[in-house]
Amino acid sequence: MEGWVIAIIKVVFIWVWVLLIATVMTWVERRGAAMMQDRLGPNRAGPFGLFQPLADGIKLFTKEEVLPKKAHKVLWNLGPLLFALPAFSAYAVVPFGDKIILGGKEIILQVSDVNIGFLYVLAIGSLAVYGIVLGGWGSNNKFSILGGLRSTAQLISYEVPLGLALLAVVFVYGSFSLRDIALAQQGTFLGFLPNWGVFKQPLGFILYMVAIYAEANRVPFDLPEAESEIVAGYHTEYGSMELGLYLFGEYVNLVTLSTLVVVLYFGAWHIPYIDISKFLGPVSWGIVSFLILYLKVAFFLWLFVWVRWTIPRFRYDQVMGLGWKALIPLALFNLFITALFIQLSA
Amino acid sequence: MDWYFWIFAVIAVSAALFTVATREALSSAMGLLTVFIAHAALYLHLHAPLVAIFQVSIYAGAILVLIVFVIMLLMAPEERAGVIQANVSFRSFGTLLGLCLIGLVAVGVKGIAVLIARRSLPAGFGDPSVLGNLLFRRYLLHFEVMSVLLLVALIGAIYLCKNRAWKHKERV
Amino acid sequence: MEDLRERVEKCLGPKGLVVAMTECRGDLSVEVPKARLLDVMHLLKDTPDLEFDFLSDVFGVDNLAFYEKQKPKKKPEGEETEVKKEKGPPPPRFEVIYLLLSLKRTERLQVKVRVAEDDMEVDSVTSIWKAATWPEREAFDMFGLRFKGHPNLKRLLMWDEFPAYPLRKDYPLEGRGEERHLVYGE
Amino acid sequence: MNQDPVSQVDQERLGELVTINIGPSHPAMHGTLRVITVTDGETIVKAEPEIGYLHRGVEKLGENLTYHQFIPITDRLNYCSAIPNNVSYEMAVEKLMGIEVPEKAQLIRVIMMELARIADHEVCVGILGVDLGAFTPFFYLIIQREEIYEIFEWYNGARLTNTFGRIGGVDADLPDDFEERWRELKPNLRKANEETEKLLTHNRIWMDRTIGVSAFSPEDALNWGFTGPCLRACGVKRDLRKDEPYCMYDQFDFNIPVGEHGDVFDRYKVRMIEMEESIKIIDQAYKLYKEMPADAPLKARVPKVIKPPAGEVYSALESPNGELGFFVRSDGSDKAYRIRIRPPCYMIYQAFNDLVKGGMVADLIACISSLNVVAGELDR
Repeated sequence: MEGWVIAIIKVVFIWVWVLLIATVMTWVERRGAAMMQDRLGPNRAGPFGLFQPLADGIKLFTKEEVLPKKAHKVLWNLGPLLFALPAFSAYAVVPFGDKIILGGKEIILQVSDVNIGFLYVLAIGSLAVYGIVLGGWGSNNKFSILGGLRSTAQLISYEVPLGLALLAVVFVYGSFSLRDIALAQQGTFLGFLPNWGVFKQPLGFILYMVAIYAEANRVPFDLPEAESEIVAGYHTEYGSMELGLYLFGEYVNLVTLSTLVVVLYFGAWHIPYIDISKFLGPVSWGIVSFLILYLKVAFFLWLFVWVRWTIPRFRYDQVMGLGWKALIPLALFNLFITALFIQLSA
Repeated sequence: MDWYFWIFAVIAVSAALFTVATREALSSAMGLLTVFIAHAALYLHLHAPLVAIFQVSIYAGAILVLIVFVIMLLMAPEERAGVIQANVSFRSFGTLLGLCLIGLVAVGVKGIAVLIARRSLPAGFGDPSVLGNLLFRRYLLHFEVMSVLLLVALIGAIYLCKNRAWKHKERV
Repeated sequence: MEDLRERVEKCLGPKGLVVAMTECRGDLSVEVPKARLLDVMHLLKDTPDLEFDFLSDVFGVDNLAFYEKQKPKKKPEGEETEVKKEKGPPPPRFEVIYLLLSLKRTERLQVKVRVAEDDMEVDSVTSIWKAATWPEREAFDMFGLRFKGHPNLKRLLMWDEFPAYPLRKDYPLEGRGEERHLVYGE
Repeated sequence: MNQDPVSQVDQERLGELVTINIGPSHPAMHGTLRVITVTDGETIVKAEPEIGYLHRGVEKLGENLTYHQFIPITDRLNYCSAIPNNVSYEMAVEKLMGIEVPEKAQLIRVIMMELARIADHEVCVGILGVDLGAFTPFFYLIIQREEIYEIFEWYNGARLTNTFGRIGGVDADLPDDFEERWRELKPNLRKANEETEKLLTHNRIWMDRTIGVSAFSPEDALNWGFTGPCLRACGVKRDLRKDEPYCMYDQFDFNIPVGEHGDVFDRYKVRMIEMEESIKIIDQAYKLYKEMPADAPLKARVPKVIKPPAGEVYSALESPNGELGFFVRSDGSDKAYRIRIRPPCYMIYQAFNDLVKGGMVADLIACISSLNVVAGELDR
């Protein structure tokens, strides 16, 4: 029974936390964009416009829902739900800290440490496409369908290099458990480099970074919603909280993907050369590890914003070309090299 | 009472019925998606998480997405699968296939008693490494034959599509 | 180098393609017979001395009110009748003006054709310059001039069902001209 | 005539083609443009521009307003840069009346027109970036455009629709602190351009998106009546400021940038360089302006009521988009008998189908932005 209680507390905690980050992200995105573009950005609601996401949320909730006349009612409503759901459930296996000892009981900071957590993330990620497809189809709008089509093709194409890049990480650390991988990144190798995924899998890291931008529909891969071409793509017809779910799901996705980058490639809660856990008590270490992890996550979230406001968008065929002609061969090559290394060093 | 099993079994069966009964192609695909996910849940229940994950990521995440892609590519939203269902040759062929399936299941039911008997799981059941060992050691030949088969299918598909694409280019 | 006027005269004159030639503030304009418009254009484009290879614009003019306004107004009342008697048949109502440009010499030339109200068909120059595509459509839209051989002669600025030709001089400024039965049948 | 664009294309492929109606209300359409696009997947089979949504009958207005009354109407042609429209119209009437415009007025016109050119190019390049997904350069440029508008506003009170100048010259001298303002503005303009170049020109994605997209050969371009930056991008060195100098442009030293392939990238590049050249021209013009005596006339002697003698003239200048010409026919009264405006982007936009055919929907957007189609000018 106690295990259940702890699990539920963890689930609630991480959901609230991720929601909080995603909310703040919407603010960071707008303020960051403003900063880069020599303007002010939202600055009316609360200090520095910090309550802007709240105001936006209230606005979205209270707006009228408009169902297009020719839309498919069920699919239309299912779309945003299916988009947001995978984004939220992926966090079930992603660690958010090392561990904490409370009342003599060791609690790992992860909802569930299953030994196939890694594959679970991939599987859940591959389901996110349905939300977009249903939204695009259900709207019964040509622009929406184009957006849906683009997104389907894009997500299928980029899931392959994503999976292959991740597989190489599994080769290196020999486990499907995200926690094992995170723990294995402590210390150094070759004497001076931190034992992080990014140093062991530099090519894989680049591939993974490119692929997650495509998976998250972010610039330069935001073709499914490229506003200058297909109005707003799959969510052209949506308004009110259904649109809110799409937009919000996207930010939750960003948080999940960024956390994965940190856990897999950037040493999770480890700091290079120093093992802080020795200096801290079991409780404070739990909190500190959590903070370190999310400090790193914050950087990658910022990177998303940074990239978005810096570079232009690809064209559809260029996205496909990059995926199939560059990323997949490179990912296979990376996998091969990794396997060779492991075989030779074993 | 194994309520977990029954919940998902009922979901799976009713979703499967919906899949064949509905007249809208995309709704049908969504029914299939539900079947896959219910199956995955059942696999989890059977202590085979790896199979469950594969069920989701391969069937739901890849194959069904492609089916949906094709539906979106080829059909206007108003168009319903009804056109296909009304086709007599499709219908008769479908009936034939259905009968074959029922026959197969009937044959399989004979051995169900053996499966149903409770046994302890073999060591490392559902573990990725065990599965890998099986695939790449014991069933290596089957595995490779399978991959060659898929390769042939792939090349065939590309050939067919390319031919069509070239024809188009000449006309444009 | 000869004067542009002389060169145009030399090129078109012997073939009888010049109806009139006027000059205003250095802008030379040559009026040519409507029936032989395409010959003229080919000549102007291909003659080595002229090489008007760029079509700048094509547009129509409605002369309905022009000649009336030009009439000397200070004449005593008695003479007015005389003026009316002198007037021959009224000049054709419409003009189409082509603005040509020679890129090599940076010279401009206006070519005019007069179009009578009862025969609104002019040869399209789209076969020589594609630049005439929309301007000719607009002239059709605004004046009802029909261009023979135009690939897609339909209304450009007004909607397809619009019944009148708004740039004609008898299209009133106030109210809805097309509702005042100023409908020009196709 | 069959109105359905799909059936015009290819009856055989009817089932495979989709007609997408881009515009008149679409985020990428500048103003009220509409393109009826027939696509095969995302490849454009046919793109038919449909115009007239902003038609206000400017030419008809010109026939029914007095010569001076028409100047504010010309503001509404290319509303991104109203000043060249005004000047072009004024030049046409001046030509018709045989008026010599005083040099000082000409210099003020040059300075203002070049500022307007910079403003126009900045909008065009910025919007091109926005349409290709690069949002940030737009802001760098639009801020500078705002500064230019400040100068306009401070010159004659209007920001967008300037109603600049009068027939026969200009109505007001440059205010005294123009030099100061210009000295402040110049480095900012250059900096904004530099930053834009840094963000875009050598960006791999930008290059992929623009190089070779909607390329046009010089022969085709001339045949279709291209002028301005779009023609120069094709490699034709033609600029009315050099070829048929007006407003003392023959006294300034400036280069005409020329592209090579006539694609979106070249158009972008030509516009970027032209901005720099415009800055140079303004510097030179201001230098000449300062050498003029302070009491030099700003306006030729023009009668109060303008009644040009009967006749007809065509006068054109190099507006930011290309050759902007006014044909004015006078019957001797105080109103023009016929005014015909030759808008540059009208000629360019009619070749749209040829420009984008075979490309993708995303290329169509890039193309339309790079042509700088301004609906006010297009529909008149």
